[in-house]
Amino acid sequence: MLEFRDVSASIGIIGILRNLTFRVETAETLALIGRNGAGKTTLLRTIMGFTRMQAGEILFEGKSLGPVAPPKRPGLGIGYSPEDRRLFSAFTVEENILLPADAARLGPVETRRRLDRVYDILPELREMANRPAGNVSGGQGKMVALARALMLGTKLVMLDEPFQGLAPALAMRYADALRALRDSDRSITLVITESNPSLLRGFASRTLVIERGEVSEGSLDPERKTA
Amino acid sequence: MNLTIFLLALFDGISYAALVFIVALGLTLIFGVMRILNVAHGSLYAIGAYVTVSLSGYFLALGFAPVFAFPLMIVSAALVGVALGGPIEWLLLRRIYDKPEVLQLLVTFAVFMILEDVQRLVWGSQPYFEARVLQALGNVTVFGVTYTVYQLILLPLVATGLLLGLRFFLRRTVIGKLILATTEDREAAQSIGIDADRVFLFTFMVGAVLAGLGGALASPTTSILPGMGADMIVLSFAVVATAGLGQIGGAAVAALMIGLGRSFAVYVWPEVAVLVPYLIMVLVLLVRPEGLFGSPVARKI
Amino acid sequence: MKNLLTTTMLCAVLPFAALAADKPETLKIGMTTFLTGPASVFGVPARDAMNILVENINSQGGVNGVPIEVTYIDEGAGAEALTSEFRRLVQSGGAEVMLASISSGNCQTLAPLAEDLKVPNLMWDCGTQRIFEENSYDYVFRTQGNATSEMLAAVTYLLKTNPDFKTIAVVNQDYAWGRDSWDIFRTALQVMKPDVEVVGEFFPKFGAPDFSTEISRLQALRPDVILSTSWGADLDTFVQQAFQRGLMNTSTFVLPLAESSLERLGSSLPAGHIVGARGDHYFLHPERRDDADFKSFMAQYTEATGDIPVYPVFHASQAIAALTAAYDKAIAENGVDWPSKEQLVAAFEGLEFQGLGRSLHLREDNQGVESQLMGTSVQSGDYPFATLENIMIFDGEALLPPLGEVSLDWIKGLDAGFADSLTISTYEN
Amino acid sequence: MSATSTSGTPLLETRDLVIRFGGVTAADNVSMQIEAWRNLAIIGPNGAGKTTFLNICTGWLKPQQGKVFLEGEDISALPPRKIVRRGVARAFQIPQLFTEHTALENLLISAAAREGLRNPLQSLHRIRQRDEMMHLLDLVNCADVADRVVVELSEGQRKLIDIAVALALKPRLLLMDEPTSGVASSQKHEVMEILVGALAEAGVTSVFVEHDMGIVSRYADEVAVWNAGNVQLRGTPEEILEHPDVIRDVIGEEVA
Amino acid sequence: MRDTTRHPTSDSAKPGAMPSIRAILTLLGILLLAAVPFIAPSMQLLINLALAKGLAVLGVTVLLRAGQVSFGHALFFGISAYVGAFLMASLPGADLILVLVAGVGGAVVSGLLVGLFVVRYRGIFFGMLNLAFSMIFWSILEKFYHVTGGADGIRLARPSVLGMAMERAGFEAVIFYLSIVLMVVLGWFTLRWFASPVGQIFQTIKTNETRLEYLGLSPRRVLLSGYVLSAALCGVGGSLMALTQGVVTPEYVWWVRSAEMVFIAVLGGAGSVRGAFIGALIYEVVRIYASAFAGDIWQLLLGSFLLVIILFAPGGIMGIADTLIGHRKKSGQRAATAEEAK
Repeated sequence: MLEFRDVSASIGIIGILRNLTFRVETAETLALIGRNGAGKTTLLRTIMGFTRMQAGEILFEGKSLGPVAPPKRPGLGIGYSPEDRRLFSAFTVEENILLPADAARLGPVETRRRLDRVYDILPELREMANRPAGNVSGGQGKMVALARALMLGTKLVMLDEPFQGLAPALAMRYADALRALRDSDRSITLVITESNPSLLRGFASRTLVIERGEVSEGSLDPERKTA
Repeated sequence: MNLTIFLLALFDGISYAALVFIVALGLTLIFGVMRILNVAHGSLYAIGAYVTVSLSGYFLALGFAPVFAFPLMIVSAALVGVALGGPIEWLLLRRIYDKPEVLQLLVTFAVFMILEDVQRLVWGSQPYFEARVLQALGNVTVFGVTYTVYQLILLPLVATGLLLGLRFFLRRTVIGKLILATTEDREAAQSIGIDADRVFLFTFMVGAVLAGLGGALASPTTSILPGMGADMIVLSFAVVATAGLGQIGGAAVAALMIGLGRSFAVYVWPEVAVLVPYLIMVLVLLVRPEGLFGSPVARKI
Repeated sequence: MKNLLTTTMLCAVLPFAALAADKPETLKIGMTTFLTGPASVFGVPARDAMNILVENINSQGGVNGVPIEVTYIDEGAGAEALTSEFRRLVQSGGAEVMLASISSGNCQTLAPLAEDLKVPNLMWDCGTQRIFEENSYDYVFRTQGNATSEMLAAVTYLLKTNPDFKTIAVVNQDYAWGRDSWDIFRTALQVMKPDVEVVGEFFPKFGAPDFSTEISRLQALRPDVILSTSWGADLDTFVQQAFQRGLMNTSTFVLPLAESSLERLGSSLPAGHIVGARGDHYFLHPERRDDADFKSFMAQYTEATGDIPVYPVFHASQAIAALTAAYDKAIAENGVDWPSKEQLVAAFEGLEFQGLGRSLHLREDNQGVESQLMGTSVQSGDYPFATLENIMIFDGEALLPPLGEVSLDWIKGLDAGFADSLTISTYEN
Repeated sequence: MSATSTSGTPLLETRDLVIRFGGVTAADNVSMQIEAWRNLAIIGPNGAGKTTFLNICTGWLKPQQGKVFLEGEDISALPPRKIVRRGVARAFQIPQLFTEHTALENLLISAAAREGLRNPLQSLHRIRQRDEMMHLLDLVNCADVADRVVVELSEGQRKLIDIAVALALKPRLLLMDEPTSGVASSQKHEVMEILVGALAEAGVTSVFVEHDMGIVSRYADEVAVWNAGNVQLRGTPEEILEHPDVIRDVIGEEVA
Repeated sequence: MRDTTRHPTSDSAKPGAMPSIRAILTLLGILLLAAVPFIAPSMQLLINLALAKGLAVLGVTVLLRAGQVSFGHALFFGISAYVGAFLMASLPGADLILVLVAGVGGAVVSGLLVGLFVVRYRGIFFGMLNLAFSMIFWSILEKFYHVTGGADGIRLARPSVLGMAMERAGFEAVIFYLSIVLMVVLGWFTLRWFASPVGQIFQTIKTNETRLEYLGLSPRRVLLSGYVLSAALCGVGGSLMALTQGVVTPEYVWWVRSAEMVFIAVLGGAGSVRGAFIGALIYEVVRIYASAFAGDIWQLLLGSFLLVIILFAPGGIMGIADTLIGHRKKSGQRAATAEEAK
């Protein structure tokens, strides 16, 4: 459903992605692992259109994303949760979750349906629906960002370093939510970047390692015993 | 100073503040959303006035009633927003959002310089005055002092209406919410499907319309001439900075402070009237660096 | 046919012309004027007038056969641009005479520069009386009156037409002209009518867009007379706002520069207010309006610009008249084809010349002696704006302090009898 | 450089620190003593107040109640720069570097700041401490990128340079916020190895916030467990990492 | 606030062939300027005014290096000029050196006082507050007419030079060469200062004040040091301008003049020392000729010129020049990176 063909991208003059070619199939859960600075975030941002491509083509469901302006991409069914949450602090938690629906001009019925689905997956958000988004903790913020991405992300959900900065207990709760998502919709495609692969063990269906702007198939086997 | 004089100074201050506020409103809206301090705002104000004078001069000469100038003011403001605001954002500002603040400011400064000459090329150097609409509304006499209904009643009403309307628009409508979200985080807004480019274009056009409307509303009260925008821009900068950049309600308070400060100065100590806006700005910022209503930016580490 | 004739004549004349080595191809002059900024309400009409005047002179053969070529410098472009361009024109642009300037500040900057560069400079519009009172110049001349003569005429006219007023307030622009003119006016008023009380002095900033607060204050003060020497948009705005709020019904306005705003003010200047023109400048000048040259120029000007001429147009005409008169005089006196710089400067001594108004002459201190015209506004219906009635034209000589005296000191020594000592011509309209 | 703390006065001591943001209590009566010559690790769940504690200790945040003492001197009211001048340096979770300067220049500036600024015409590159700074860069394994501008460097390299900049101040106490986050897991131990060595060599006491229990158990002399704005437990790594509360609240069952 | 160019430690100190081309061009430029009174005497005044303005622009350039932009630096330009004028009025025949020292001293003192206040602010607020201060001073100059001469300003009589009274021509030559000497000395000093630890630390205001604070330094004091330097440079420019013009007016302090200084700094190449002077020269020439040959639209021409520079050559004239002489600035690459790697 998502295909990279010879994609190169750079920030300033520094090349970040070099001739990437790979495919992600529908319903896959792809773990994108690699060290910091390897290009994981850039890869996701390139899909969203925030980093300009120098060469190549990204296909989403067989159609090139090139001509699609960045703000139109979420409308295709792509949800994106950035690494640093980036909630809108002027709004409440629920308003944050609803904003993508406003932007996409979904009708009230459809909006309600999607909101209920989000609350089913992340029930704890129901309780904090009316809290100002600026007032939630970092971990809770990650949950809200996930919920927000799910509003439009009906086909592809991309999560950038979802576990970073989460205490292990909270990280597990987050992983549970992802499993709930998985269970609620078998056809959804997930792309998750992570620098600590152990957190995705047993969850990702496939692993790509990104190193120096190039990808290779990998695995989530522990590289080193840590505890 | 007795009560009569106090009230007179109050009335003068309020009607002056109303006009300044309308202009400052557009400036602070644009800054709040786009983080651009638009020096050309003053030119848009001037052109709004010129267009109003030209249009109402033409239509009134055809025999229309003076109140017909009111719809013409709105038409002029809309023209300024669409015909100037739109292209400025679309052709120039859009290319420099990722550039340093200095360059953004200088681009608007360059536009200001260009528009100053454009005004002179189009309308010449002679001042215009077109006040029939103001005269049509008549006068009121308070304590033996005659005020025009236009300045004493209409302008403050319009200013209040715009303030409430804009607040409602931003907080209660979908477009308003999308603007607020884009204001806070442009890229995050794009990532949830908000077309930030369109939001910016729209916001800038609304800001330009407000500048034009300020000029249109000012036109019956003052001479329209080249250079009128330069003074207004400095004054509305002072209002906006005193209030806190991007603070819409705050701009109303700051405009009142500056308007009242100025009118009281004329009654008490006319020699300092011209200093008042800057003194207020410096004193306020001395105590509250982020402006009266601005909130300090917490530096995260 | 006419062209052929001219060409033939030129061919005939040219060999002789070539013999007179210093006769130039063109007489280059530079003129500083406001093309931008608020004072362009004066500068642009003056430039337009100058173009017409020069064209007229050139079409009649120029100055002793030499056509005049004017280069304009924008006073609105700032002092650096002004001074460097002034120098460039003199030092490498070949300008023989400079006409500078409108702004008194610029006159004070450029007069010493002209003196150092030894270029004849005609101060064609600036009003400050200080220049010749504080310094003496060999190369700098003023082809019109100055603030002293203008203000004394205004005070006298006010006293003659409104002998009984008790209180006065002033609203002047906050810069040298506004302050200086008020100093002269007040000083003269104090000696000529000591019982008048000054109830308010306002100096809103130059270019102020709003006088509402001042007007409220004036309505509370209710002075008999309100003086404003403002001009341009400031005057327009002040008068319009005062008119809108009925202030003009309760006080008599004295507006010594309002002649330049008559057309723009339209119906907002009601009858009964005193209007001056910085000299005897008025498109319906009672002594000149039937003169053929005057009429043809008015027609030319209105055709070219769509406006009626205002006083800077008259000032431009006086400057160019003085220039051509000086050349003609120098050529005649010295019997040369073209005067040297010294001959030209000498010719300016005591020069008599006539522009669109009455004839003028230069005093020994290089100050021009110019008649002053004052009148009272009336909405006669002949024009869509106010015209003047009860016009007085004051002979200029007596309005200036004697040579070597400083205006303010001289005025302090005057008394109530001064008004009666003046030579005044009165006209119904 | 010696950092001996005599007569039993702790190097850094806090008494009853309280700070609240909105409704959240980020520091709840924190009283803590940090002894010289030790490496203290701070662990705890997100939002427990660990970074806030470092912010208070360095004067970045002013406590609403309580005091901070450096070798007995009350530094609660001092701004960060004055605390730094007393020998407390800090490295950050997000590296705080001069992004338009090179790695070496960042260190040179640090050295110049330490030495005071005198001659306005001497080039920064010619200051006496240049060799010393090159050595420090070498120590954190970044000598090869000395002349690269910081924006071009990887997150991991920036973390290391951030620490080196702090070390260049020759502090007595170094506070570090997640020194190995952003460093690839394969290199974390290598980095810590170098770092702990350098600290020992310079005689620097360190406090570091860390999520990686492997790092904590290996490099900390002592561990403080933070929860809900206060120290919940304190002890040796062995004691702490076995503690059931810690396992439940911090480490999580899976890893255990 | 970020800047388009990341400035090298020193404009000239890098080894290699290309900088030497730069050095030669710089030297040639200075010699060419020095020859102006002989080869193009009618340009002398214009160039002198441009040099005076260039020194003021250099002051603005200093602040740009810290990422700060002042829309009120004409304040110091004007203060220095007025100090000179008042001095000459109260001490007729005072010496040129005294006028210059007093003027710059006035600028430094006022820079310190205003600086103590404005260094608490950054970005737009910094710019606006500077604007407010300059407007207050401007209003005072206009308002206290009997002291300051109001809008017409006051004359600055020609001072003596080392005790000698001078004619206009001789005096202008002195001022002209003095301007060139000051340009070279102060330009060199500023370059060295940028490269020095103080100057380098000053420039970190642009990128990370948190780290600065954690190096034990006060960002405000650091900014203040550069602020006073910038005020002093503006003061030198203001004094030279006043001496050249022989008159000072409130227009010296008007906000458009401050904006013009920023304009020239960006035109020349924001942050570049040579750019400040080259920008000022080009600006003055364009402005004079535009106002002479297109009197009605000189603002339009200048505005368009500025737009073209910002949109198509953000490195300013120095950026274009570097491209032309093949001086590939590594810093340019750094800048692009800094720009986008947020």
